[in-house]
Amino acid sequence: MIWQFDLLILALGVLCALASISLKDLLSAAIVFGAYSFLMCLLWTEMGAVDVAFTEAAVGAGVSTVFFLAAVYHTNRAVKPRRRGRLLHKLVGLVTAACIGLLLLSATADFPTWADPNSPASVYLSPFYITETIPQTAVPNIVTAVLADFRGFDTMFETSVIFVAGLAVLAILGSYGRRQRDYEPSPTGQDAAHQSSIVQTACRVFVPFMQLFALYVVAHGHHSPGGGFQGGVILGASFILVAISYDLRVMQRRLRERLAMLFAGLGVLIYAGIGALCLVLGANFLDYSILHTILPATSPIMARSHGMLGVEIGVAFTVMAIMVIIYVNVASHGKSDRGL
Amino acid sequence: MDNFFIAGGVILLVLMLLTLYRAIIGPTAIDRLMAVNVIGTKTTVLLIIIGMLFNWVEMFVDIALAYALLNFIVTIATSRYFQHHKNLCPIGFGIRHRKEGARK
Amino acid sequence: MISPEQYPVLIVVTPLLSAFLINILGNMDKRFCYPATLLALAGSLAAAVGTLCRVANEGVIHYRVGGWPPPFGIEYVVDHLNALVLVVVAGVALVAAVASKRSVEEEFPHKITQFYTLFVLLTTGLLGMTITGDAFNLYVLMEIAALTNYALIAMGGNRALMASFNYVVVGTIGACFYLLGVGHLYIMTGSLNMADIMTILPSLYGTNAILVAAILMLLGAWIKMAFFPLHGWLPNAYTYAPSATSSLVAPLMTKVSVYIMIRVMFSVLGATYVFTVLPVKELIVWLATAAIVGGSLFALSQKDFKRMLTFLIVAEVGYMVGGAWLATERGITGAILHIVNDAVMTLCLFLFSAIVVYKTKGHQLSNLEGMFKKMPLTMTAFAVGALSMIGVPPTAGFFSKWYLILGGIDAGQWQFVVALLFSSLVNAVLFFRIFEIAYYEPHSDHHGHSAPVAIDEAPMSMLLPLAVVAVAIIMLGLYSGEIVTTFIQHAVPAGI
Amino acid sequence: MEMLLAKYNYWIYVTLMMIGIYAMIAKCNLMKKIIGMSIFQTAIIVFYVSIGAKKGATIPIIAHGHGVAHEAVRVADYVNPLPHVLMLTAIVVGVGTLGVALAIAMSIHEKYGSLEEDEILERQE
Repeated sequence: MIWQFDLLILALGVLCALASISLKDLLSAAIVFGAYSFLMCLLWTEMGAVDVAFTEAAVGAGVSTVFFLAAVYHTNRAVKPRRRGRLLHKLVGLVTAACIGLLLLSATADFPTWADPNSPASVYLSPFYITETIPQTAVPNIVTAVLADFRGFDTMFETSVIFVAGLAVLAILGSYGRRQRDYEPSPTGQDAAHQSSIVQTACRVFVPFMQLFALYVVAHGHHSPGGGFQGGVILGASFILVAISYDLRVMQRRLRERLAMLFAGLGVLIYAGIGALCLVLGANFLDYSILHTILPATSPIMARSHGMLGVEIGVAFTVMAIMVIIYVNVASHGKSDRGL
Repeated sequence: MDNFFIAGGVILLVLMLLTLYRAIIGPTAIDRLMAVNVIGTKTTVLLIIIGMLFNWVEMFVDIALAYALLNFIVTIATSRYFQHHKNLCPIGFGIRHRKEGARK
Repeated sequence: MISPEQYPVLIVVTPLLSAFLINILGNMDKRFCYPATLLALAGSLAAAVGTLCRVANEGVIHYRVGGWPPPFGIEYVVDHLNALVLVVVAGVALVAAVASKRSVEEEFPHKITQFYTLFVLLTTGLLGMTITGDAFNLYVLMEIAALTNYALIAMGGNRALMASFNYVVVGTIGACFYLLGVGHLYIMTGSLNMADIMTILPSLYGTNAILVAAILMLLGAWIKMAFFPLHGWLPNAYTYAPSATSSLVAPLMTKVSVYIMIRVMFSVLGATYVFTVLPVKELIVWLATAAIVGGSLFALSQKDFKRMLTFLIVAEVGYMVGGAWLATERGITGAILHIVNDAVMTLCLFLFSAIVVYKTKGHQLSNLEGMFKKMPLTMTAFAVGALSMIGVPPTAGFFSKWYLILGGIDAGQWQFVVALLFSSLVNAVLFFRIFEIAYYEPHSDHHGHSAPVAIDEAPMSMLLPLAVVAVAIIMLGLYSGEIVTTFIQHAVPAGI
Repeated sequence: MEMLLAKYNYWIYVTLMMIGIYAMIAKCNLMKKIIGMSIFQTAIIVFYVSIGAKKGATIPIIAHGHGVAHEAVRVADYVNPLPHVLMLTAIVVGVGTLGVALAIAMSIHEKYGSLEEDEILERQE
């Protein structure tokens, strides 16, 4: 924690939040919201939450703002000025916000001071995680160890949440399962051939490095910030980049929607399957240490480490596929023909 | 040395505030886009500075790298938007609403 | 093979694993989806029943996920309360799945795969919420249930979209309030395990932060269950949802939220805190009274059959919340018994409404005309559900209402007792009006003599589940004494 | 200064949360509601991450490697990793909700040609 940064970043964050809800132009609101997410990433880094910051970096810069832009592209950009009758809503909103605010503020009086090393949260459970991570799992990144092993069950459902989100977007918007519609050329003639060749060349050079980096992030999650989720988002973002710089169809030639859905299901199956394998081998669900009986030349502790790597790969699969699916459906309004 | 980095970071953050002015007020969406891009670049630098302050910069390089890799996707996406909808600055789209009648 | 030790986790993992398999199989051939769904839910039900038997014999079961000891890892706790709820959730989901076949094929033939995957995942979420002993794990599963729910409702198209969007906004607020409440508990106690929090909490009872945590968690649960002043999202969402969705969601979503409220009250905050330290007992019973009266009155004013049922749900939520906050043994027993009974009763009514929608393409009261002649069996089964909602003795609804009334008398909360009686009266009026419409009114013939109506029963896949549910309602009524003595008695916290 | 800083983070999280709630209730435009929802969720993440902060501690990755001598891990040296894990999950849930909400909003726009709540309700009649 660095309090000088903390103070400034939080102040800037509040400004950004206020601006993004009061701007009348949704495109600008989405862009300013992107700035808000940069600031949040900085805030979390400064408080030492590097993994959270990494996730926010990948999500905020890579996908969520693009989702917003794509949604604005297919709907209205302008927020209509209110003619009448919103006063009551504003009043209700203000009163509710004020009530909740006062309620929460009254609780802060009992909280331990910020960053107090003797707060209950710091002395009760976390010492176990900090001291036992290396002896029990041989993974230096404590967050990865807690994420994938101590509380691995949460993470399995977190991956399922992502899977559900992708499936939900498909179910609401998608034409998936129907015959793919014929490709309609854009009325303005803006398709792959009309893109700037500077952008296309740059992206063509860039995307392999991005994917390589993403694989590194997945594989090196045990030793540095990162892991399946962050790597998966970056992988997904690389496909989104192809779709934006060329055309949705060019991207879909690399990763078909059907294949992406298969990957998504497969990813969670890898995760839950490793858990179920432990069950079949006679241990509790997700107790990776039993895997040493089938993995050659490992101790139970190293088996935990390998088990975590396995589930991280599963997470990366799902997240990558689902980010692509959400983008394809939101950007093409479910038609999967041409994107943003 | 820490004080030097803290001072540098604070200066960058104050500059970010100035950029944010353009991002919030900026008459056209392109102004905002540029401003947010600059904020993104500053973020990359600040991440490294925070890494220096934690005395463990190699752990922070990955995050900064992710930003460097991903930061421009939004820019390209927005440019695509303008390629299709060629209205950079519809009138009446500030934080304040002027001239409502002039809109289409 | 897998030992009974592992049953608790199998309840959740079986549907979870199958959901992804269903999705992969369904992409190859849609015909796999329906049998695979039934198989998955049946497996889950079997595990739930196995767990129930173990709980009845051995008492509370603890299961360590990942093998880590409780406050550090995630723990599953199956006690007398949630063993019962688990069986109900798995059973209702299975019956709803059996009945869904025709309506799904009719309403969205292109999205069968997505529908069944989401259906099974929703069930997973609800089961996981019920079984977990970890406050944060509950939040994650709550979000799974919520996201699938939004999607399943939005699949109804048209007006369901706006209803679903409102549900997204309100549901997110609810889930975030719960998460914030957990955060407040975490910052004060440093723990996330429910049982662990409860042992640490007594020394902190006086603090504002715990008070705020309690308010936030309860608010979150109330928003999710559509408790009276916060019920705005429910009627539209459930009315416009596709009928296959509403027959799963309507019986379970609110009931599981009520279960969560009871879990938060008795297993996280502790009965002493909730009933003696918090000064809100009376207020909440009054609110519940308002919910019952308001829900009944709104239901009375509806012309739309399905919408009427949704307002009845609002009233029924009032029953359970009021019962739990009566703070008497019989009141709490009634509330828990009503979770079970009401899930089955609501399932019966919504299965019937699915048949009505399937047969007549609408859910207005006028669509019901002449139903007794056309589908005698269906209407008989529906009549059982309706009588149970009214509270006629041999059916299940009577017994839980009886306990609630006794609890109200014990607590001296007469307004609640009056509201219960009033609601029974309103239900009687409502359902006898429906019987009248369905029985007497001829099929659009104004000349005094009605043409002979051919019997046109609902398809077997919809009729059979409805019949099973009707029988279940009577069985639950007959065996309610056993249920109370074997399970619910142990679930009521001691010292009330 | 220290007094101001002692609870500063908690005050700001409350402010962000109020902004989010206000946008979700008072704003008429569906996109604005979605932005409000995201702000609301980040506010909670700020709260949790603030719980995890610890004075004088470094990031929750245990120093290791060839150059570093293996010695006992001191708890005071590392920030509390548990809130970080929880918030990773919350961010993921946030993205999921965002995607679903945007998809529903786009379907609504396709159906009713508007993103303004009151216009949609008018057109539903």
